[in-house]
Amino acid sequence: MLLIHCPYCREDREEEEFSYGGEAHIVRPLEPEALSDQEWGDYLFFRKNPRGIHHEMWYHQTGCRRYFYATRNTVSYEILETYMVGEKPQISAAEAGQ
Amino acid sequence: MKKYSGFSLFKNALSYHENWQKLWRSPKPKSDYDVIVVGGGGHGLATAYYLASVHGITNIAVIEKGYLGGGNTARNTTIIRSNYLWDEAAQLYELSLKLWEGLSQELNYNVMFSQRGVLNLGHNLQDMRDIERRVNANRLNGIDGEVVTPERIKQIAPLINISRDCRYPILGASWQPRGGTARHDAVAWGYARGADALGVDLIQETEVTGIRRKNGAVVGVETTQGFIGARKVACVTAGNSGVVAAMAGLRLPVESRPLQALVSEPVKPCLDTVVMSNAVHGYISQSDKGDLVIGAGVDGYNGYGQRGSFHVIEHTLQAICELFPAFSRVRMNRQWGGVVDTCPDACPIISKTSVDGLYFNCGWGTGGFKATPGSGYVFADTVANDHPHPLAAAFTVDRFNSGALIDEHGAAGVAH
Amino acid sequence: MSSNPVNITVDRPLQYFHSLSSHQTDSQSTDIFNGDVDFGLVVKEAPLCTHLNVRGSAQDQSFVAGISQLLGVALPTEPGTYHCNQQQAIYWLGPDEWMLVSQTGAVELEAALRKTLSGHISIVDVSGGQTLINLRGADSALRTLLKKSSVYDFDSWPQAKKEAGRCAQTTFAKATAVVSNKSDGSFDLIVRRSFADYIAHWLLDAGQEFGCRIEG
Amino acid sequence: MSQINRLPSGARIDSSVAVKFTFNGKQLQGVAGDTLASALLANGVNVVGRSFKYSRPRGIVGHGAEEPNAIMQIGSGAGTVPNLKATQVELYEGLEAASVNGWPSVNFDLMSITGWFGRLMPPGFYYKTFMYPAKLWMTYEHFIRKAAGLGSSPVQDDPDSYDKLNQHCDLLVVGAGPAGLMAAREAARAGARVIIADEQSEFGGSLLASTQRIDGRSATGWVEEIVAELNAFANVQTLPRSTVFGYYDHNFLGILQRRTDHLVLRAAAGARQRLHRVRAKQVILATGAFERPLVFAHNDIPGVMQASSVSTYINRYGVAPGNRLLVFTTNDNAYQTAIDWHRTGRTVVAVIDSRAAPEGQLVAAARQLGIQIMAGHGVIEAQGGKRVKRALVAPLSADGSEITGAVQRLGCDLIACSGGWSPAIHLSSHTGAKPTWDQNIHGFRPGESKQQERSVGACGGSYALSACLAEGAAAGAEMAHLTGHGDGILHFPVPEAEEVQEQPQQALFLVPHTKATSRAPSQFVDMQLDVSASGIELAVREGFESVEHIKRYTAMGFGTDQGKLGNINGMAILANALGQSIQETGTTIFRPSYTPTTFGAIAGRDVGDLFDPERYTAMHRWHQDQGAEFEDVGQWKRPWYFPQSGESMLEAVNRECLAVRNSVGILDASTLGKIDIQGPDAAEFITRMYTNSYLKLAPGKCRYGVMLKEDGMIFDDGVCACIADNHYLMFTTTGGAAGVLAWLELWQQTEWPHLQVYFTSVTDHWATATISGPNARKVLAKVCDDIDLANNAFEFMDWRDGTVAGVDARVFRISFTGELTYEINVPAHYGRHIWEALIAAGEEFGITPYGTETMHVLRAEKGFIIVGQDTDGSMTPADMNMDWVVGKNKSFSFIGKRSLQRSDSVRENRKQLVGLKTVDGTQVLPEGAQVVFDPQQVIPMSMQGHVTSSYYSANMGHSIALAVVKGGHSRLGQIVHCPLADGRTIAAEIVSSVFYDSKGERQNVQ
Repeated sequence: MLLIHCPYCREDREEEEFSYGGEAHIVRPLEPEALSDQEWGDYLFFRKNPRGIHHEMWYHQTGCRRYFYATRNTVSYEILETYMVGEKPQISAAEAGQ
Repeated sequence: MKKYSGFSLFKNALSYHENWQKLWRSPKPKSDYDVIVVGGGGHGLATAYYLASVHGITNIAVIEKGYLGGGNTARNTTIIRSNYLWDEAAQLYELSLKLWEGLSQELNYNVMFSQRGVLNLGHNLQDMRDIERRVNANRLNGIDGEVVTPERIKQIAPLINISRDCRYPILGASWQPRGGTARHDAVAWGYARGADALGVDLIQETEVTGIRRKNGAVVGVETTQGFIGARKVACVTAGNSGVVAAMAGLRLPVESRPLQALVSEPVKPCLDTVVMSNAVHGYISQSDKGDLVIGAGVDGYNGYGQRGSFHVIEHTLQAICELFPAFSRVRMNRQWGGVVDTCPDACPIISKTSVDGLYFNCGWGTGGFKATPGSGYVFADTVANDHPHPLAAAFTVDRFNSGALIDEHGAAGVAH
Repeated sequence: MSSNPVNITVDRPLQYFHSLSSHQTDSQSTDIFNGDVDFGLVVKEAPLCTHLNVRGSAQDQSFVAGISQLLGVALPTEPGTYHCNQQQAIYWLGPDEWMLVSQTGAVELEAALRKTLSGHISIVDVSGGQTLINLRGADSALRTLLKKSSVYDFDSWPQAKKEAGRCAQTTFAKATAVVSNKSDGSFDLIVRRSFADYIAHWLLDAGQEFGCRIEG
Repeated sequence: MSQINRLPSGARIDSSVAVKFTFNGKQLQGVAGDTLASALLANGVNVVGRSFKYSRPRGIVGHGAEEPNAIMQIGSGAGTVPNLKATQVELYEGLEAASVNGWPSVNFDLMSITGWFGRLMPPGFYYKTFMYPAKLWMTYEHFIRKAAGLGSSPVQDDPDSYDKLNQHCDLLVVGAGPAGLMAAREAARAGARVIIADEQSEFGGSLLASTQRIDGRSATGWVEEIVAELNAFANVQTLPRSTVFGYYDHNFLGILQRRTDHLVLRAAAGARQRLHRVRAKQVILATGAFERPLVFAHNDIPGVMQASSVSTYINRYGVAPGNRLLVFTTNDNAYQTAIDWHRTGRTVVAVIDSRAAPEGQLVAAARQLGIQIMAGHGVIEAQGGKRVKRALVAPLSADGSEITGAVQRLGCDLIACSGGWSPAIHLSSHTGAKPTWDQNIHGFRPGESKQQERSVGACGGSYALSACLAEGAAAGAEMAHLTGHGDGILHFPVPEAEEVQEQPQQALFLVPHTKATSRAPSQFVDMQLDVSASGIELAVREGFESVEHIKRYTAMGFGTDQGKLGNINGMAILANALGQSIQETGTTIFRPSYTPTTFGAIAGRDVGDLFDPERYTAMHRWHQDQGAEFEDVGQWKRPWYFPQSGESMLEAVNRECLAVRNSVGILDASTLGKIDIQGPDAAEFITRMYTNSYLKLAPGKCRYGVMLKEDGMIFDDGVCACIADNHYLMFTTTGGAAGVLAWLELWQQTEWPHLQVYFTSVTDHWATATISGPNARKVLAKVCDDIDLANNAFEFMDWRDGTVAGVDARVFRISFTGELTYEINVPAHYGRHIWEALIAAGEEFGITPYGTETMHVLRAEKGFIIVGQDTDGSMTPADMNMDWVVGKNKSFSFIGKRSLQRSDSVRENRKQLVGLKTVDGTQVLPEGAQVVFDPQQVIPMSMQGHVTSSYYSANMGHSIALAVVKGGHSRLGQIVHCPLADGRTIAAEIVSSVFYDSKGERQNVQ
């Protein structure tokens, strides 16, 4: 049961208030039509799914209705940071020794 | 392999059970195999068993990082059914169900496959449309099934609440009498014993740490016991498929999610079938030991922790108490979680890869246990012939590029 | 457009629950419940108010100042706070979103705001879609009720002042609510209209151990 | 039977208050303060149950959560509860208890399987047999199931209610023994918000049965004082009868509080149990330790008990559960039991100590009392039937592994055993902390913390009372400091407790027998599941090596006690059989629940009517008053149809359908999702989300749009209206509203934050009355005089502001029925007013309220799809014959567009939406019927599609259906077949999906 710090509400809030948004920082291709089926399929469905540090999106559904990002360890579930859209993570898999 | 029977039990009792044969050897790995199966769960062991028994390939190692059958095989709720919506899925699961029906005898190991039937409940009009559609498709695919009324449901599961007065009343269900449950550990142990007897090396407590390739083809695996050569490597590592794929530089369209389950304390027989509900989200059966075995939905986030969030358990038990108000005073004895590979279309990937000699069988989501025999059978065929088995042909990873998904979410909701 | 006419029946969301109550559990249970049953809870639905959802940039000084000047209440830019005066209260909902609950008519207020504010803003009348209800009672009963209903830690809030306090949009039973504390020790809830029956039912049920009454 | 084992006094009972209860139908009497177990022991009850597998008679072993045998069915009827441990059931007047196994009775059990027969049932025997003939398995299984299970589930609905509190605290202290009490007090004094919970009826833990003194006072006196102090703190919540059952991520813990179970079977009012969902900043685990049993032959005979339990029964409950006590120990602690027993005046036969030369302080005290001590000996077998009669005692080698001399028989009726202590590390294991074996305490200590927690006192491996007090105090101060309270330093003296000098214990996990383990009488490790030492060794012989395999093969630790007593001995026996250390072997992972937790309490208040919110429209009560039948659509209750008296559903729907086509009907459409969209980039944004363009949509105009997911499949649909420049109102499907709003926010916030646009849900704000039919305009005209309703002034797909029945309204001229339709939106407070006004205005036209079923029929006549019914997540707009809604020339590649070009999306032979007209028009195809081309083919048939919507159309005079059929758009006119489960095969012709008014002229009524 996660306790998630909402960077907009600036407090720790219970998991029940949020919904998960999947892998973060996937940028939509600017010219989808220029991509092959394979490249488009990669964008649509293929995810990093790491065992360890994961940058992911959360939606504060019953709170401030903001999407934001979290850096979370998918094994320990520890949330190392949360940050707003437009910001960069401070912690990456490499820095966390992974 | 010494055969098990009532007689062998009697004979061994005379000698105080001091002379039973080991279920499997505990071999040191050889330097080289024809096929290495990565992952010693039910699917991996079944793959090895059918490679040996059907395809005559016996120079095989199964490499397991923990103990045999210790992953999702040990953590699921043991439901077996084949009443899937789409032809491709239904035919694969039906092959599996047919194999289940003879599995104890095939393996000479009682996997306690218990055909006590499966009810999939409908709580709203769209549920009922979907149930009709699925049952009609099943029947035309040669799979048993019927749509039953609340009154018939009550006969099958007398403690269920069919009142029209509740929040989401039960409007009907699909009923597959041939579905049921099996003893999960026994499936892994039975396949392991069978494979071992055919010469397969079962290597436990050994983790694969890399997949060695040369000129675009696989040559073996790095393990915590050193390099082991192989002409073919078949990966069946549910929950960790993405991690293993990454060792070969591949990505998969899977996400690993926690999936939770729980059991009650043992109680006297009170539920003689499997009851599943997607709309209120819970499913339940009673084991031979008397435990009510209850499964929850997949947790909302990626996780390899074999733990999920408590509110999922709460929601599941709300659903169970709605369906069976009498169970409210029964108590939860144990809860746990597994890690499932979820695919975008809730169907598995049984596929060759861009690396020659490397194969993946993954993405079973919540539907893995019931598929164990069929999955092993078609995957063994695919690996042996380097060509998809006809029933596996629709499950290649290419479908995520072409768009030919087999969307079991759409009508079947959660495809447990 | 005409203003709201007379002789028109107006349904308040909790209307059908006004004057309903759940009775305090019988005297025998007082022992059972460690004597924490000694005061009733009162749920009171505020008369119809104007509810405007206001969006804009907290970084835009003209927006912040414009609202403050027009309403006589500073726009709360600190997360989870609200400011109020006699006429209205304005609640922080998100970094660029506020809920304005006012005694002024919706059409009038929206027009005034639109006149005052410029740039990328949004003002949406949601008066019909929600209602404000006040919960009062013994502190321990109130807090127990809130703990039953929401995962949020209301005990972490400092005592509200007359003109400002804390608020949080959060889960409330299986619905959502904007909860705020008031200087008199009571709490306000803003809930969605379609969930109002459910919330009323919930409050009566969860508040039963203290005796809970809904007033119009 | 009278209370033959009751002593004159006990610390926590009131002998003057008699409490009557029944056990297996027999009237018995206990006293206030008893547990069911202490009362049974007081009454001299030996056999309390039968074992799971072999039906062996079993007695009470322990005094708390660890009890494996005394499993009871409490009460009867709707309130009955299965599987409660007698040691945890507080006695109340009229309590009914019954053993869960044993037929016809526990004292005479026909199922009892002993000796030879039992030998046919080694671990895993069922995997090896019952296979032939295959068809008999279900019969075998029937009998296996009948024999299994403990108590019985109630069969009536639970009459009780449960609730939950969401708690937040700085510090949660689990366990109110000496360490926990001190921790809570220190943290409370520092000002931290503290919750302290203990599973027992009162705080004190082991101190409640202790004869030790603290600060010169009796232990119970000291407890009373500190509990009073804790209760006085405003920042402390004390929770007795509250079990912390699970420790979850991010310091979330579950506590089950039993509020009424100690008083009545069914709570008269209020919640029976309460679940506390606690989010704690810091956690102190002070859960104590379990005494380890000793594993010797027939150690399961009633009368073999835990030494500490015997002391507890004497000291706390005033019960001496026998007459002639033999103590068997590997450590000094159990000498206290001998001393306690001696004090009762009953006989201590001897203390059997496996150690060669015990010399501790308690040993000396016992010796002084004249108690016989047999050092270097062990009890190798208990004998007796339903009660211990004697023990076989033999000298042991120094390491306890071999018998070194002659066996003696010692008569006794009670054997109190102590094999040392095992810390209760369950909660720390829930967090994933890996326990570590400590050779000094011969037990597993909690592993390295994964959460903000610390174990103190006995559960951390510190058993001395003084150490527990000191550790608790220090941890309380320190953890309070971590949460911002106090300086972390102790400011109060730690109470002084007498130190007892002890000698090291001996590790003895399996007491040898004169026969090999495989041939010796069963030496039980896990009593509840009848797992013996020989069973573990057998599993190893069969090739199992992992502790998890052993657990699964033998079922060790799977019981309702979760192996609290047996596990460590089992691991050690396994390690020995494998020839490796206990640390190498490891332990199994403990999982929640620590003790079983009531389903109803976990479900809480969210059952029955409150299981899920019912969402109502503003007109809901009117519909109810009219006797509408309702349909669940998501959480909404929507009127399904409005039957008049005596009408069947079909009759009602036919009537409603005809009324709309012939005059006018009225529908409550309030549930449709509505999103207000404002901002300079609103049009651009909306155009990216829908398949068609909104860049040129003028104020006052509406447009129908389809939304795709990025995979190209239809996700939602609805009308979007331009309200003003940069201001739009988007309608979504009823079920899709929340999902669409989150979808819009996702793209705006994370992908295109530079697009200036805001979204606000207004679903609840607007109530919508839809009037539809040729007379719709006439009805509206009666209540609206400020909108020019003329056909060319207020055109199809226009909207207008106006006043309807005196209320500000927004009226849309859009149509889902094909008839002239006005959707009248007003703020929901006026919903019922407007509805009633329209009903009144329409009276002269016979205005007919209609529900979702009629809406479905009418739209199907027009071939309009319902997302989620005619689509299933695998349908593109082209599949739905809706290419017209896809903007081919939009400059931006709208969401989902690229996917429409994938090889599978452009494949021929995709399933496509068509109409089906049954050859026999009276036959209505069932929705969900499968479509085949050749009905004669053998199974498995080649299925070509399925029926998505199907109705009898009163307007057409025949049935109509929508279906998706492979290549359907090029198959018009072909006959297809639907083979049904009832044996019928219905033939139908593929026709256009538009059955009615294909030119769309009806809505142009002047």
